[in-house]
Amino acid sequence: MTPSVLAGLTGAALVGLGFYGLILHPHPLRKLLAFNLIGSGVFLVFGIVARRGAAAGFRFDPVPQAMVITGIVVAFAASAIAVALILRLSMESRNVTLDPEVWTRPNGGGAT
Amino acid sequence: MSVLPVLDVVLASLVIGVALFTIAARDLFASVVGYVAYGLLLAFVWIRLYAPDVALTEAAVGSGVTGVLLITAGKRLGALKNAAPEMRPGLSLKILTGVLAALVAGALGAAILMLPDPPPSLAPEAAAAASGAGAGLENPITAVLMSYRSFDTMLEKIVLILAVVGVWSVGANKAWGSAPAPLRQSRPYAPMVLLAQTLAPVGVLIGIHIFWTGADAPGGAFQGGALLAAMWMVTMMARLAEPPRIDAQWLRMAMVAGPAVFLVTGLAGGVLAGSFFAYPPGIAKPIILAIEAFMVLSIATALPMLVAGPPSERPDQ
Amino acid sequence: MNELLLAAAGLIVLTVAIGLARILRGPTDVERLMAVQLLGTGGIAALLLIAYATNVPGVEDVALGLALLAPFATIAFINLLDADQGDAGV
Amino acid sequence: MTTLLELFSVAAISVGAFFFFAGTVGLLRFPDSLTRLHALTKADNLGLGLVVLGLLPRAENTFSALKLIVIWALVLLSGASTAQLIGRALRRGRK
Repeated sequence: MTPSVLAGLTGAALVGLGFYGLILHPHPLRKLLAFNLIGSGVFLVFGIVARRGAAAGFRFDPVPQAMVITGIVVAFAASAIAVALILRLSMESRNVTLDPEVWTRPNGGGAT
Repeated sequence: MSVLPVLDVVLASLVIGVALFTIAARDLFASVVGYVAYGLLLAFVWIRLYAPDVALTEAAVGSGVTGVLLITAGKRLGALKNAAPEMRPGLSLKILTGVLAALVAGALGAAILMLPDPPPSLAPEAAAAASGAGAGLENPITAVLMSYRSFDTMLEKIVLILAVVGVWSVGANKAWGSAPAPLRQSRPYAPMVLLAQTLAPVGVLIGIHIFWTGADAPGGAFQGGALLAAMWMVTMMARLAEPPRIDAQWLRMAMVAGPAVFLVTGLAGGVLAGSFFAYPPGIAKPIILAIEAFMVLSIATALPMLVAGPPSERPDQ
Repeated sequence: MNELLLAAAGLIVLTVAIGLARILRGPTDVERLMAVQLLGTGGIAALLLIAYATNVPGVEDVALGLALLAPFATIAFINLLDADQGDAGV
Repeated sequence: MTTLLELFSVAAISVGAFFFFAGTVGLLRFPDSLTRLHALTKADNLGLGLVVLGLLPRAENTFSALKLIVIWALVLLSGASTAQLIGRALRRGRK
């Protein structure tokens, strides 16, 4: 197995793990963390596409690699917005949850 | 070269192991610590894929700055002292999700094993962009970012600014214009101050070095800017500096400078060199470096503002 | 000689990886921090060794960036711990 | 490169790797947090330091050599001060 295929399979496993955590964790920040795992797994899969596309004297295909670099920064920006939203949401409800039932329950949350 | 394959397998299993830990850890703190370690390990994987540029970005942004963002958020959430209602998922849901996740991972793995051979590649085009139009950039990644896909890079800077605007706008109405909460609650502590005072100047130098070598060697505006951002955050975390008011004129100018200069140069290229985002032959490299310098400025100011969060009237609660 | 450098790098990565067990076992958060710090330093050493053994350009600069970022997350974690314990400033 | 320098290089790198090994063993086996911190700082300062020392004769030019030394200096600085911070967090946590 070449290093790139190994890295690609690692990426696939990371996507699976992140997917699991994203669905099952009740805590919103943990969901965000799991989401970031999915993101880095996808980047890794993208990275091996870059590694396989070695041509024209390069050891890699620079185009996907450059896109991964911008992708990492954009993923961070998205995480920052998500964090800001989570903080505001929990400040409004005094509750750290995304559970819709907490929001519809009387006295359970929402604006007080 | 019999060591390297073993190293690869060890590295891959470590990455998956630490990722498992971040998902399974009981408390948020442990899982964020795990995530930082995970980012470092991923950086090593990127080195093995011959991508030092990506490795540096992953270590700086993916691991370091994201880790600080999550831990700061955890602190502010913890300050609410109102724990989430326990809603542990039931066993059947766990199994169902596990099967679903395994299916997704399996499908992706199968797709990787069935990738076409020979692989399609845009490397020749990138090579043309690196040497074409008098660019003379030795680093193909920088050539792709600044020449071949320059429009994407500019829009990506705009995304950063939009994200900052988004973060600012979830703050309370009456707090608008004031500064975000400080990154450390209590008074500074001497060793931390010493560390920040020594680290920051050296770090700024290294950040500029990495930006400057980016034209010809791994490095560039993203990595250099991220390091500078990290250094600014170190000074804020040690209370040597406080987050600036969000209506500060210089802050907004600095954040807009990158995409603005990029866009103006692109439009000028449309007039002078014949097409949008074309650089006049001969002086392409100095122009690209000038744009990148402003991009460094924008990244170095935008990332810390994203971590600092929305403006708050009072010092942190 | 290069084989030797790679072997040293492999050894360092392997031991540091075993040290990551501290992340799992804890028992306190501070121990987890230590394991991450060991991973960072060991990673820098391994990167330098690999850089000199394989002549991949730019790996040195990555090591430089890692050295710069090593205390970064640690400071944030320490700030959190201080906040948790109701800091008096000492 | 002379044989003597080569020998020195190999010796320094091996001892450096040994310190990483020792630091890891300490981190895993020592009984309490402060002793573990002690083991960690040894690996940080001496392990990386010796590896850098061993690589110095192999540096291609002064600039790469300088980079190696800067890396070591940075890790020394951050290792020493974060050890202080961690130690303080431990002491306060116990009270």
